[in-house]
Amino acid sequence: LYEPLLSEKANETVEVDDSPLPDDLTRDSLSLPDPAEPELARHYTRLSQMNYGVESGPFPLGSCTMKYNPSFTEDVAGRADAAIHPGRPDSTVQGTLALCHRLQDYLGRIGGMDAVTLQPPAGAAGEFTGIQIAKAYHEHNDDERSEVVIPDSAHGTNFATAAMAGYEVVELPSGDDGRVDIEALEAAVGDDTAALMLTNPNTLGLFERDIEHVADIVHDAGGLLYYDGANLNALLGRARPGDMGFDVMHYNVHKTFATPHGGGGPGAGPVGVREELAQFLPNPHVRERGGNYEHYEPSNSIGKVHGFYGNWPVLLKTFAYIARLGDEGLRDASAKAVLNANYLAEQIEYEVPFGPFHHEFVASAGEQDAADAAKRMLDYGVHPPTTKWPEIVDEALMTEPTEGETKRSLDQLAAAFNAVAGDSDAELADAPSRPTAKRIDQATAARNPRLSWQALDDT
Amino acid sequence: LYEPLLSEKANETVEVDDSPLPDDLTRDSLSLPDPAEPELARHYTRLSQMNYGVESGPFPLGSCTMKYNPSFTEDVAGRADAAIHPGRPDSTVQGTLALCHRLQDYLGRIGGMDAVTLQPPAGAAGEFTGIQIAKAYHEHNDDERSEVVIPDSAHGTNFATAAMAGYEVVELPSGDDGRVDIEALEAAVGDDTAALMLTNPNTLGLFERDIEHVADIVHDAGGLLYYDGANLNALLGRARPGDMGFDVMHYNVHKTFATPHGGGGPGAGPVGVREELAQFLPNPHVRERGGNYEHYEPSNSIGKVHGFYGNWPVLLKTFAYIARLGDEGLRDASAKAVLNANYLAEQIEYEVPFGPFHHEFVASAGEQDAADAAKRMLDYGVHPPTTKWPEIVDEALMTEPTEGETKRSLDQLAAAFNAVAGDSDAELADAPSRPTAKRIDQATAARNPRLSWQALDDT
Amino acid sequence: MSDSDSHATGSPYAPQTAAETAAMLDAVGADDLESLFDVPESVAFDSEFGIDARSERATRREVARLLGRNADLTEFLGRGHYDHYVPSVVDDLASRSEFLTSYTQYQPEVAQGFLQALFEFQSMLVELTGLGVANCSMYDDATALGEAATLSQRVRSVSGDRILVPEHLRAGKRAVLSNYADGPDLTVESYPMSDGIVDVPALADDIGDDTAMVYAESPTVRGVIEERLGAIGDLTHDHEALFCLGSDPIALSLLERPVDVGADVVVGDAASLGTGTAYGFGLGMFVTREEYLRQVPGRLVGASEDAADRRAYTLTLQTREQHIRKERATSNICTNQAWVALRTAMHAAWLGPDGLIDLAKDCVTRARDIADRLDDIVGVKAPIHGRHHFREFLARTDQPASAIVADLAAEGFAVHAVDDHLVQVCATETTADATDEFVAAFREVAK
Amino acid sequence: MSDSDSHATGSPYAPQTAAETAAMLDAVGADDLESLFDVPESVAFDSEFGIDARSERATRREVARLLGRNADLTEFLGRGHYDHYVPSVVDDLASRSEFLTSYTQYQPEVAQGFLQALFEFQSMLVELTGLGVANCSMYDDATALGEAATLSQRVRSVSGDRILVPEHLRAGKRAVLSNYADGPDLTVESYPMSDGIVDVPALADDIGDDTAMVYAESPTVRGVIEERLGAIGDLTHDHEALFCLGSDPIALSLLERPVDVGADVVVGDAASLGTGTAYGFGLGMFVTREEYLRQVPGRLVGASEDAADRRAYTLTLQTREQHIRKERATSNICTNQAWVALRTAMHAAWLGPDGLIDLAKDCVTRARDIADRLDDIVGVKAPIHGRHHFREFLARTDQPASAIVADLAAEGFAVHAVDDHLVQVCATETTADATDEFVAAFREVAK
Repeated sequence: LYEPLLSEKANETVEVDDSPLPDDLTRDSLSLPDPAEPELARHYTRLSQMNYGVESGPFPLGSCTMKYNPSFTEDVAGRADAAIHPGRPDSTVQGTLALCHRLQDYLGRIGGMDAVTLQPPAGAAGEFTGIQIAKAYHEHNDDERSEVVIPDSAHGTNFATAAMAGYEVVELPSGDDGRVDIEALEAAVGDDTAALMLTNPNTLGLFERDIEHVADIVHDAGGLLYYDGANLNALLGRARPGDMGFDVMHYNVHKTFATPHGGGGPGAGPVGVREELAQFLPNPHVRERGGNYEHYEPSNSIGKVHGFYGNWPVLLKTFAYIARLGDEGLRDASAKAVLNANYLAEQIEYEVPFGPFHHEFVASAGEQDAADAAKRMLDYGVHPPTTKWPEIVDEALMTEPTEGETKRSLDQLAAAFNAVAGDSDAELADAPSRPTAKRIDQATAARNPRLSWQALDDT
Repeated sequence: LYEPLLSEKANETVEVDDSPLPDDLTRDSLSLPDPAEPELARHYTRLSQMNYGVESGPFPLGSCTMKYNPSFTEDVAGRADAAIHPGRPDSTVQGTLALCHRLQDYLGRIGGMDAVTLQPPAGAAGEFTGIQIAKAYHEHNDDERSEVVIPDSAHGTNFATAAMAGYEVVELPSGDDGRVDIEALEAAVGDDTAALMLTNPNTLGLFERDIEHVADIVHDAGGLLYYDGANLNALLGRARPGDMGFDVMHYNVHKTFATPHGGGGPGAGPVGVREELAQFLPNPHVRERGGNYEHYEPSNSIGKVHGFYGNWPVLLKTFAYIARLGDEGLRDASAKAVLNANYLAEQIEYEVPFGPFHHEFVASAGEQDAADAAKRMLDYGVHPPTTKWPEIVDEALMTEPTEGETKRSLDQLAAAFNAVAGDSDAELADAPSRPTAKRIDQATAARNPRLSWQALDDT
Repeated sequence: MSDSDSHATGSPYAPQTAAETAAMLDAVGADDLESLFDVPESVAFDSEFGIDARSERATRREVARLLGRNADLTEFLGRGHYDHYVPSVVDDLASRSEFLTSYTQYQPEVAQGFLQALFEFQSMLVELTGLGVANCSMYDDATALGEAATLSQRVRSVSGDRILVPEHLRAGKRAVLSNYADGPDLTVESYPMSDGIVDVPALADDIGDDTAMVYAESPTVRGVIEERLGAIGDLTHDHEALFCLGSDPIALSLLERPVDVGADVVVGDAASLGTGTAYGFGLGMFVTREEYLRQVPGRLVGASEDAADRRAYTLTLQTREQHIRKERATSNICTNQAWVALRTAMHAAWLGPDGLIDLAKDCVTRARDIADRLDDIVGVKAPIHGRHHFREFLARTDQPASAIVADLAAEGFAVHAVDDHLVQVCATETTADATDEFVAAFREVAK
Repeated sequence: MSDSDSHATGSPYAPQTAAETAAMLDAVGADDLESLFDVPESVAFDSEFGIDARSERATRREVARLLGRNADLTEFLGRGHYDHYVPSVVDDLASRSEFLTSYTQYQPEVAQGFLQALFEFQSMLVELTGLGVANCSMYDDATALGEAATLSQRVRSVSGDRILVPEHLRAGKRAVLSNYADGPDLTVESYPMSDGIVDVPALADDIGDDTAMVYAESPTVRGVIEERLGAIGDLTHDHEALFCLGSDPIALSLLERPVDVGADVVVGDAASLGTGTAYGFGLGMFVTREEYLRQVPGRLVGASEDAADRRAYTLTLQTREQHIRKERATSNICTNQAWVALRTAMHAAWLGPDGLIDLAKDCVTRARDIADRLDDIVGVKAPIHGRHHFREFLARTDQPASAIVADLAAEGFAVHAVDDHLVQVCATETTADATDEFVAAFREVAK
């Protein structure tokens, strides 16, 4: 059953009168929904029922690491003594600063980085922070550079971030094995190279085995190596970006450290750097002095990337997750994530052209349209994988089950894949039939944008 | 989609070894489900999706008052400083005692009673408490009585409670107008009458207009008048049991004061009494002495009806609801409950034989089987009313929308009623088709009881 | 109130706007709301309760203000109400409105979720006890014991009106039992204990063919693990009485199975799994032999099939219940503790058998360790019984128990005063981090 | 750990039992888990992080221990982050896992609920601003302002690289803007203010045809309601620059509509509806004219139809976004603050238009009242600007502001020190009950 818009259920127009302000500073009226709480509760309960989350079933979106979000971390983030204002003096928020300092330390250990800022409010904000740091580094060395090199299989944010920071993007074609093509890299990297942005394992789930060579090439040219942390869940306790030669990295806490993705956000994108780059970290940074904690401005800080201190509640959840799992749990999470991906790949009939992969794999839907195949998977009660990307695989089905699935649920997921693999194109084109909404016309939505209920009234 | 039993998903048998106890005091093994948290979360999420609550839609179960449960009362009940142990000295739980005292006072004002105990953990426990108080009262007066008089339209608990307390039940036939038949009452009441148990408005939603006469008859015979609070939501601020002549009453807090029913419980059934009966209240009772609060044992207490102090978290929610609404809100709740019932009755095609009713009405499904009609309503996306009861109405559809429904949702509910009224017997017999489960065979369940997964394995 | 939900409706949870109210009054042909009430003037209430309305925020603040008067104590308290750590996920899942705000499952087709959860709860109790039938909840252990007593009347082949209970029984529990025993004219009598456990020879002297039921506990209210349950069972059955055992699901995860000691009924409080300390809020468990099925009080969930031949669940054997059988019902219970049972099942599943057994072992060793540490204090003897304990134990103090309790409260701790020089101490994992401070404080106050 | 979830699995949230792991390894032909990692030995990590695992209970306790070091202060703080009472139902509904744990709505058929909620959020902002297009969130107001600056570059018909911002602007916000301005080589410059509001003649002197955007706020960081927004808009448009207005949804419920003063873009933080104090955690709103639709940063939800011709919602105009357009995207934003927006929409709906207007009025009168009371104190002048205020105001104190802050902290209150003898005080309904004590404490420390 469909749910009407709130405005269709209970809109009310209220005149603004008895204003404590002069009329010319005051609006005339306000027209908004006015449901009483029982109606409000039913509205959002119904909306929630039309939504699929991690607790609804398998959610194998490749590159998104939709792992189970431990319930207790919500309670941690909801603590009354965590609800503090950012305008308080350091001396009155020692608890918060102590926790931030511990989290900086935890993340540094996990990534092999010397200093970590918690300020970036999302992964892409972390990329921006990292690239601004790289830029500041080069400018500090009076070495202005104009290019950022990015493999064609990289996340779209890498390209957009480099452009946003004012860099030209040099796109690097992947090698036949799905990894960085060393010759192409050598050709692309030079005096203009500010940085190479890399994900490892890459979006095909493949470890860049030549990573040290790659690092040498970039470093020899005077560039920096940026690590996109999207796939870090593959490697916890097995390899660290800092040890591979990366200079800067961001962590995607909603992927690696199980903070919920919230239907699009909030996330957090802490950034780790080598010692030499710590002077460029955003302002403020947290340090410890004789058992007390304080904010300070790094000597050559890039400034700020968030109005205050970043997405604090998300950072609290991150801290709680890491403190709960510890070394042992984090290592196990990666091992089981990789096991699950390998097991699932083994069970499905679609071809998986590249390997050995880690926490995710990219299957090919072959003759089928991957997007249609995904819609059809909805009819089998599971969430489909990411589709049609990376483009290096035809009709890509980019699949990441995470460590959170049991063998039983992986078998069910494989059954859904295999059922779809056997379905006809017509069945795929008609899909989905199971969810409340049938196939949604996205072309019309873009051609005739109606982005508010006001716009619906207009048409 | 169906959800397997936890035992079918993840059962594990664990041997008990390394016990700190001698072997002869220790069991050998334990075989129970062992889901990890992600699987647990999905299991219960899925189960919840197969369940209908007040936030799922209209829930017009007559006599059950399924009103909206304000979300904030859950936060109130979950407070850390409310999580205290019953074994603490009074001096260390002054907050809890103060709140209990305030709630006793609130309930006394609302019911027109002089003293209120919070101890009974449910409405039926309240009835038992009230009847035991009546018994104690008579015994205290050396006036042993053997009968409790109950109208035929009363809740089943009234009969069971009287029997449980050792009384004979005298069933009183309803008059033609659906109310107490005064002649029948006069015939039934006598020297053996310990009490008359009455609901007002009664289960047909009708106010017992002769209540003062009824009270006189019972009191003149030396009996007490017991008020079953199930329908108090009809009268808040309009009439009080104490003013009508009732001597003892219970409050159904999950009905009148919006504590959630929890799929069967917990409830709370505070009992109010006239001054003269306060000496018989359960032990302990809370009183105030110079700004401090203390437990004490009423002089002729009936003893205890709960191991400790009753269902404290439920009482907290009750307190919060009353304190939020106050006089004005409570009055409005009853007015809107009565308005909603009258409006809904007006919109439906089924006949409503008795009136004027208040917060609920009993329609007749006429030629249809009321239970089948109810199943069919599920196909229209709403919860059906209570069926086939009270028996005074043929094929009863006992309907109580509560104050929580909008006009819009009442119109939808009426549309569902009217659609069913027009459906054929065959359509009714095949219903429901919409919920996950189709019509469930209750006869077989009773004939071949399988009450555990162990029993499933056996068959 | 600026922080309130000031909709154009009458009260926060009644959604009708003034315009809707007018339209609805019009539809029913009424002039105003008051005219809908058919209340004779002589009994009409024309005054006020004198209860102020408050915003949601102000209401929460008022509760906070009141509860702020509770002292902040670390509780080493037990005696029937126990605090174990409840994982967040239990709150999170149990609070889903589809569970929390649903009704008793009279329409099973839209209540399969709760029914299945209760079926699973029943099954867990069947495994823990080895008995065949668990109902899906009573109010608490005291009322479950009361129901067991009335069951003994209904199922026993020979007449008898004596209910024998141990000398060491919480007074509150016994008082409830007495009320339940009052209607059917049963007599509740105590039998003696010896150094913390049942004095079986003395019980043998007390018991007779007029004994309807013998009740024993393990662990006892003093935390002692009963050592001779099998002998008590045999003795009871020799007299054709019902053997009712009191325990709890955590203890049952480790202790010998009730079925193996001859228990006919197992009662107890199961809320310590799934619900933390809540001022005595309980969950009565009631498990019995299959042969007594049709005399069981309370609700039972059974498996069946739906019209599509798929497994489905439903309340069953409702002809035992008050809404069908009225005065001939097995009990008057209607509203029970279903939601508390849901939480218990969730917590048990979260722990799993490994976790349950570990938790139970911890209850034994933790009590032992703390008793040892207290016993080292001059002026303290702990435990007073040379027995195995579960969670709690009695300590004899040279100082008056009332002084110990008061002085410990001043230090931020709570223990029970049981007798003039007897205190009772209970410890679980929730007080683990405070143990050192507690022992140190005890050392000071015991001087 | 007895309080842990000691399943036979490797870690709490990885559910594979040892037997399942073995079976799966077997299925993939691997000897052990380590052999699945294709990591060259030279970069393999063979050490440990040195992070201890903890039970859930112990983790919560550790967080409690750390946060216990925060002082317990009643905060009269604002300057861009505000505390309003959030009703419980918002937490309850937003925490439903179907919302909380879902992903960006790339498969709209199973994400209709969140999409509709975001569509409703967008619609509310459209009503509040009068502008045609709202995206479904940026990180916070500072980053939204940064995005507005880059938008001005993309949509302006003539070239220009100067972004003019008010002298009274929070430093943190300006610092973020500077970072966003860095890539496209924009210059951020301040224009002067006069007694708390924009000095329009001075702005007229500063502005030029090389001005890409003028930013103004109402209320300002000092809580002053700007009185000449229309004039600022006209002046800005005279130079074909974009007029960007900073505000918040509560203020917009009462103040003149942005569209009526010529605003081209409205930014601000909307988290004060739906999310209480959270150390600066924000929700960037971004609303602009329909003509700039295809240059909007971030996600947009649009209405469409499904194959059954029923209304349905979907992310739309994704060709603006990084995952399609890569380096030619309108922004690099991917993960946003969708769940915070969901909460804001819920809170706004709970309040309704009446409640929002009342709340906004209260922000005006409450600030006025407290300022009046502080102004009565010897040694205090409040507010320093003779203007209308919203929630907060500046006060001049004879005592050094740092001393006022420190002395108030000792009394349990927090205010801002803004300059040597300037403090800023912010008040909402959440501090209402502490106002008397606060004023009394202020009187003491201002001596």
